[in-house]
Amino acid sequence: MVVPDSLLLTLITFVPIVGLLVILCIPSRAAAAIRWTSAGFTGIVFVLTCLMLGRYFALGGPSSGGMFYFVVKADWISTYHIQYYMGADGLSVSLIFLTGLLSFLACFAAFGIQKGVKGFHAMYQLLVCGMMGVFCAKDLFLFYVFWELMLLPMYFLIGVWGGPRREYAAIKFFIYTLVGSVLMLLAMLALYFQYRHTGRPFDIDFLIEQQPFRTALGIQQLLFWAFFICFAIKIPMFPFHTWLPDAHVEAPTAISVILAGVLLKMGGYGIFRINLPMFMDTTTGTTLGVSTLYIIAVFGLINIIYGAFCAMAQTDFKKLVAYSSVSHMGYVLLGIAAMNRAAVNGAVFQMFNHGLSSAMLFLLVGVIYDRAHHREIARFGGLGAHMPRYFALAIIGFFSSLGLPGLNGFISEVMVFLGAFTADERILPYARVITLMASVGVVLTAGYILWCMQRVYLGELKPEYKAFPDANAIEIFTLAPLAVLCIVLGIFPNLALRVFDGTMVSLIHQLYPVASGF
Amino acid sequence: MYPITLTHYLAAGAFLFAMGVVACIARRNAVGILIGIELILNAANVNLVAFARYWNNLDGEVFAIIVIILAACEAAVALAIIINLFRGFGTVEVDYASKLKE
Amino acid sequence: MSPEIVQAVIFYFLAAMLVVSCAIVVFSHSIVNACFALLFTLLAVAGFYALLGADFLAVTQVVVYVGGILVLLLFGILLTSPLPIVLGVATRRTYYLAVAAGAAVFAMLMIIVRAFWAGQPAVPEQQSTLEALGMLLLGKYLFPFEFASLTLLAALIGAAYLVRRNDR
Amino acid sequence: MAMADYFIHLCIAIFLLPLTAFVVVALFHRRLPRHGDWIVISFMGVALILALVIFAGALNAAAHQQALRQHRSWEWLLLNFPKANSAETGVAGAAAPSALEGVSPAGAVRVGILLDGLTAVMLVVVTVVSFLVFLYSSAYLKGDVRYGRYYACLSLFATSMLGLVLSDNLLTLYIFWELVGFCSYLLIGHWFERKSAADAAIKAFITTRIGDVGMLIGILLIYSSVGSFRYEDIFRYVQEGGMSDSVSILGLEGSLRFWAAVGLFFGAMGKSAQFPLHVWLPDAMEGPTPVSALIHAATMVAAGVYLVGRMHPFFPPEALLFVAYIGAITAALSATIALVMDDIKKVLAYSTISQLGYMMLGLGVGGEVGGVAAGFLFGLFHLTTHAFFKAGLFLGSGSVIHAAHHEQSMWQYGGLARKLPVTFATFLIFTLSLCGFPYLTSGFFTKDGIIGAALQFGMQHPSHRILGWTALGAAGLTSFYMFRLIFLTFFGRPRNEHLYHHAHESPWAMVLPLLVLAVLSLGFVGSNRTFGLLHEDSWFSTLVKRPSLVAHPAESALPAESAAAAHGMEPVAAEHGAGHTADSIHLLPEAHHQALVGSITVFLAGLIGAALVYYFQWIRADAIARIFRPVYVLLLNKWYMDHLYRACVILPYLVFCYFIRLVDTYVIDAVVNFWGWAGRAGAWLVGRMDLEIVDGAVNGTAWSTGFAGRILRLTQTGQVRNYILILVAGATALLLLFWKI
Repeated sequence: MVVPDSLLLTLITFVPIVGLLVILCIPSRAAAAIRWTSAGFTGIVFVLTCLMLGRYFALGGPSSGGMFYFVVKADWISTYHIQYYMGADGLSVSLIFLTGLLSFLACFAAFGIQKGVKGFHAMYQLLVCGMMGVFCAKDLFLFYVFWELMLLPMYFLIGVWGGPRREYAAIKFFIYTLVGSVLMLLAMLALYFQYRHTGRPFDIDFLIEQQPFRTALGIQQLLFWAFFICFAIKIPMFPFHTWLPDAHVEAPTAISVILAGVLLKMGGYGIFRINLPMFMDTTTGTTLGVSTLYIIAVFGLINIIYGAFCAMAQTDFKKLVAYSSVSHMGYVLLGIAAMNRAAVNGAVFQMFNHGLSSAMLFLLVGVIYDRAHHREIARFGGLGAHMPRYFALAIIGFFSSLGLPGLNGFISEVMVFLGAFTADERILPYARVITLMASVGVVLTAGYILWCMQRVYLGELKPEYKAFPDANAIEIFTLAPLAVLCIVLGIFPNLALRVFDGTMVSLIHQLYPVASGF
Repeated sequence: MYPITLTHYLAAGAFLFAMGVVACIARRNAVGILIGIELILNAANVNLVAFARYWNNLDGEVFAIIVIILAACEAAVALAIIINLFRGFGTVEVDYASKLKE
Repeated sequence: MSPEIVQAVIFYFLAAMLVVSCAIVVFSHSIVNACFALLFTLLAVAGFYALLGADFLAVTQVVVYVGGILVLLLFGILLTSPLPIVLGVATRRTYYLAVAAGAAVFAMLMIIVRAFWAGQPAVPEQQSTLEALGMLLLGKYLFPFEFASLTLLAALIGAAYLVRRNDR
Repeated sequence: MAMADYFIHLCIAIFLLPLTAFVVVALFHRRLPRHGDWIVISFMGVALILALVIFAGALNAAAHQQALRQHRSWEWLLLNFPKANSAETGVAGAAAPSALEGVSPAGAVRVGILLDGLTAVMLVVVTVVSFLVFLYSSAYLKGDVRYGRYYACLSLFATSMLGLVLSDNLLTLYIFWELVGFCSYLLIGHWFERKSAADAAIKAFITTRIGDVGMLIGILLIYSSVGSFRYEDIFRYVQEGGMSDSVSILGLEGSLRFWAAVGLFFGAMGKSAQFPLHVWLPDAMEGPTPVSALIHAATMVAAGVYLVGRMHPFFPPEALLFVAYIGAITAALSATIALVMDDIKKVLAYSTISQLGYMMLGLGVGGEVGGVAAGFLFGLFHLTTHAFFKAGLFLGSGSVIHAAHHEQSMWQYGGLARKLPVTFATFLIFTLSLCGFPYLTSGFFTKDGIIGAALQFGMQHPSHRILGWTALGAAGLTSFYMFRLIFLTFFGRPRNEHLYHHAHESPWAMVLPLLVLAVLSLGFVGSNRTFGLLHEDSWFSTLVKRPSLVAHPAESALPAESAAAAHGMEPVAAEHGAGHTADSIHLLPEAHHQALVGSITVFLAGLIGAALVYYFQWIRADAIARIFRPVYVLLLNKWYMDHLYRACVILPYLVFCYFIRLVDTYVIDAVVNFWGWAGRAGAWLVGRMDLEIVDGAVNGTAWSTGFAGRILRLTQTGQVRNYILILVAGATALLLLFWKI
C-alpha cells in the first residue's frame, strides 16, 4: 500500500493543515492560485478517504463486526493521560468518506467567493481538519479538541463571508454549540476525576468497557444527557434547532453544504460513538422513570413532523431546505431509538443520504442565488424550462430528499420505518404508534418539496430571469457526483450498508446481548 | 543566636518584593518602574534558590536562571520601549503618557 | 568561630546592605542614585546566592544584572532624562499609598512565611551545585533553556528594531 | 422445467430494455437524431415481442395443464438480523426467518422476479399499450419543446410499470409503485409552463402519496408480523393463522390482517383513483393525451387493481367487502359526474375512474370465503380488456383533439365523423366495448362478468344486494355518457365551422395504434374459444387462477353473513354439480341471466337516452339541466369534493404550517434570543458595577467619573500603579478574609 494504514487517519486529518500553511504562504493577490490550492488539498484528502475506504474493504472491514482499523495510538499529554488515539470503524469510515467528498465538492462551490479569498480557504482547510478529526478521534479529549477546533473556523466562515445578518447567525451558532460543548466538557471532567487513577480516563474503549457510574445511575443519566444535549444541538433536535435556519441562510453556499452535509452528522455520530455504548444502563433503561429511547423517539417524531410543517411555511428557499434538514434528521433520532438492525442501519444511512441530498439542495439553491441574488421562493418561477440541465439535477436532488424510491433517501427512510415499526416494545415502548405518526411525514415532505419545486421551477418563466445561463461546468461538476451517488445508492443500497452494518450490529448486540432475551 | 534558616531568606525575599511593589507604585518615571520590577524578580529568585537548597532539588535554580534570562529580555525590550516613548512624548513619565492617550 | 556564626554574620551583613540599598533605590529623589543603589542590592542578592551554595547563580547574578541590566538601565536614564536628572516620585498621597501597600505586602508575605516555614532547621552547608546544574540545563531542561535563549535573541532583535531611528 | 431460465431471462430483458432506453435517451437525447424516440420505440417493440413469447409460453403451458410459475431472486437490502441470531434476537412476533424465502441467511431481503399467469398477462398489456402509445406520441408530440425528455420519462415509466408487475415482493412493488407515480408527476407536468398542469401534477403526486402512506403502513404491519416482503411468505404465514390478533383502531375492531389489507387498499385507492382519493385523475388530463392513455387509463391506474389482485388471498372477507363498496361507490359516483362534463378528456377520465371502480367491485366480491370466484377473475380480466379499449378511447380523443387544434370542449365539435373516418370507426368500437355491446366486444364479457358476480354476491348475502344494482345502474350511465360523447363529437352539425374546416385525419403513426387497439377490443379477446358464453374457460381463466389459502372451504369469517352464506351456497352448488363448486369461475345461471338481461337493457337504455337528447334532440339537454338544477350543479362541481378538500384539508394545513412557523419564530427562537439578551444585560450590569463601585473605591477621586461608558477603556488607563494597588488591596483582603489572623 502506498500509505501505511496507521498513518492514514493522521494524514487525512492533518493534510488540510499543510494546505492551510501553503495557502498562508500564497500572496492574497493570487486568488486563483489560492482557490486551486485549496481544491487540490481537499482533493488529496478525498483521494485519501477513497484509499481508506478501499483499504477498509481490503482488510475485511465489513465482516469484522465493528473492529477499528487504521489505529494509531501515542501519548500526547501524559500528565493528564491524554492520548493521540485514532481509529475508524464502519461508522467512521462512511462519514469520513462523506466528509472527504463533500469538502472536496464544496470547495468548488466556494470559487465564486471574491472577498478575502485567502482567509476563507485558510479557514476552510482548518474546518476540514476539525471535521475529519472528530470522526477519527478515539480519545475523548482529542474528540473534544477537534470538536472545538471545527467551531472556530465555522464561526468566522459564517460571520465574515455570510449574508446580511451574518454576525447574528454566527454568534447564535457559536453560542449554541458552545453551550453544548460546555456540557460535554463538564461530563468529561466528571469522567476524568472518576477514572484518573486508572490512567486511561479519556480512552473511549476503556470508558465503554468500564460503563461509568454503573452504580450511581443518577449521575450516569446526568452525563448521558449532558453528552446527548451537546450532540442534539448539532443534529439539531427540537427545541435546539433554531440556530440551523439562521446559520444556513446566512452562510455562503459552500459552508451551508458543509454545515448540512457534515456538521449535522457529528451529532448523530457522537450519539452512536459515545452516548449509546458508554452509558448502556441509561440507554437501555430509563430517565426520570421514562424509557430513554422513548424520549429520543418522541423527539425524533417531533423533528420529523415539526420540521416538515415549518418547511412548508417558509418563504426563503434556503430556510426551507434548512427546515427540511430538521425534518430529515428526525429519522436519524427515530432510528437510533428503535435499536434494531434495520432502524440503526437506516439511521446511519439516513445520515449519509442526508449528507448527499441536502448538500445537493444547498448547491442547487446556491446556483440560482448566484444568479438572482435573492432567495424568495415566490419571486422565482419557470426556471425549469429555462435551465434544463440544472432542472434535471434539481429533480434528482429534490426527489432524493423527498424519499423517492430508486433514490437513496427512500431506502434509509423505509429502513427506519421498518425498523421502528418492528422494534421490540420492551426496547421502545409505543414503537408502532410513533412510527405510524411519523409516516405522515412522508406526505408532508412531499407537500413542501413539490410545492417549492412548483413555485421555483415550474410555471411560466418570469422575464427577469430570461438572461440566466444554465448550470456551468463547475456547478455541474459539483452536483453530478452527488446525483450519481444518490441514484447508485438508491439502487444498490448494500454498497453503503455493508460498510457500517457490522459495526451497527455489534453495537446493538453490545446493548442488548443475545442472551438477555431481546 | 539563631542559625540562619529558610525563614530568613524568605524574609529577605519578602522585603525585596515589598520594596519592588513600592517602587512600582511610587515612581512616575518608567525607568523607576522597571527597577521595581527587577526588584520583584530578584525577590522571586531569592526564594527560588532558597527553596531549591532547602529541598535539595536543583530545579529551583534552573528556574532562577531562566528568570534571570527573562529579566534580561524584559529589561532590553522595556528600555527600547522607554526610549521610543521618550522620542514620542519627550518624557518618560508614565502618567503623562497615559494622559496623552485619551 | 563556628561556620554557623560566620554564616549568620555574613547573612546579616548582606541583609543590612540589602535594606539600606533598597531604601535608597525606592525613595531616592535621583534616579541615578537609585540606580547605583540598585547595584548594591543586586550584589547583596548575589551574596545570598553564594551563601546558599548557588555559586553559579551568584556569578550569573553579578555578570548579568550588575554587568548587563544595570548598565542598560543607566544608559536608558542617560538617554531619556534631560538634565537635571530628576526623579520622579509621584504626589505625596500616592507616595504614602505606595508605602502602605508595600508594608501590607511585606506583612502579608511574612505572615505566610511564618505560618508555613517557621522553625525550619538551618540550611545545611552547601557544596557547589555547578556540575549538577550543568547536567540539568543540558539534560532535563534543555528545551526550556534553549527556548529561553531563543527568547533572549528575539528580545534583543526586537529591542534593536524598536530603537532604530526612524528615518522618516 | 427447461424453459424456466429462459423465461426469467426474458423477463429481465423486458425490464432492462426500456431502462437502457431511458438511460440513453435521458443522457444523450440532445445529440441523438429525433431526440432518440426511435430508440425508445424500438426497444419497446422488442420488449413487446418478448412479452408475447412469454405469453405464448404461458398459454402453451396452460394447454398442457401446467401453470406457469417461475421465480428468481437476489439479495438486495440488509434489514433483518442474520439467521444465526434471529432465533433469539428476532423481531417480536416474527416467524423464524429461516422459513422465509424472501430473506437470505445473512439477513438481507431478497427481491426478485415472479412470473406467473397474471404477470404474463400484465406484461402483454403493458408492453402492447406502451408500444402503441410510444408510436402514437411520435406524431402527437412532434416538435414539442421537451420531446426528448418526454420519451425519457415514458421509458422510465414503462420500466417502472414492468418492474411493478414483475416484482415478487411488496417492497419492490412499493418502489416501482412510487416510481410510476413519479413518472406520472413528470408527465402530467410535461407542459409545466401552464400553471394548471403544474398544479395537476402536484395534486396527483400528493393525493396518491396520501394513499401510499396507508400502503406503507400496511407493508409495515405485514413485515413486522411476517418478517418478509415476499408474497409467498406472506400467504403462507397467513395460511398458518398468522396476523389474526385483534386490533382496535379508532374504535373499530379488526384483525391485524384486516388492517394491513385496508392499508394496502388505501394505496390502491390512491393509485387507482378510488373514491375519495379519485380527485387527482380528472386533473391529470392536463398531461399530453398519449400520457393519459398510457398512464391514466391503461397501466398505472390499473396498478391498484393489480395490487389487490396480487394480494387477493391476503385480503380477509371484511376487507374485501370494504373494497367492493368503495368500488361500487366509485363506479356510480364518477359515472354521474361524467354525465355533465364538457371536456372530452374529462368524460373519459371519469369513465376510467368508474371502470376502475368496477374492477375493484369485482375483486371485492371475488373473495375466497363466501365470495364469487368469477368476480376475482373478471375484475382482473376487465383490467386487461379495459386497458385496450380505454387506451384506444384516449388515443382516439387525442386524434380528435389533434385534428381540432387542441380544442377539448365537445361543444366545439360536431360532425367530425366525416372528417375523421378512421378515428370515428375505431372510436365507435372502443365506445361499444366500454358500454358492453353484446357479444361483439370484449368489454361486454368482462363487465357483464363483474355485474353478474356482484349480483350473485347479492344473492348469497342479501344485505349486500345493493352492490349488484349499483353496478347495473352505473353501466346504464356509462352507456349514456359515452354515446353523448359520440353524438356530440362525431354527429350532428359542426358547431364550430372554423375548427371543422381545418380538421383532418391524423397521420399513420396515430391511426395505426387505433386500428390495433380496435382489433384488440373486439369480442374474441373477452370471449372463450367457442363463443358460447362462459361454458368453457376463456384464455384468461386458464392463465390466471385465484390462489387459494383456505384449507377448509366451510370456514367463513364474514360476520353475521356466514350462516347465510353457507346456506345460500351449498344447495345451489350441489344442484349444479361439479361444475359449480365454490371455487368455480362460472356464475350461477340466475345471476348470469340477470346480468345478461340487465346489462343489455341498460346499455340500450343509455344509448337510446343519449340519442334522444343529443342526436335527435327531442329532449333538450338544457331543459333537463334546468329542471334538475341542484343535481346538475352538484354534478358539475364534481360533488364538491375538490371544494371540500380545499376547505377542510389544504387550507387548515397551510394555516397550521404558518402557525407552526410563527411558533418557531416567536416562541422557540424568542426564548433563545431572550437568553442572549439576558446575557448581554448581565454583562452590562457587571460592567456598571465595576465602574461605579470597584473603581470608585480605589480612586475615590473625580476623574473616574470622566470614564463613564465603556469598561474596555477604563481598564486601559495605563495607570500601572492603580493595577498594583488594586492587586495588593485584593490580596490583602483575601488574606484577611481567609486567614483569620
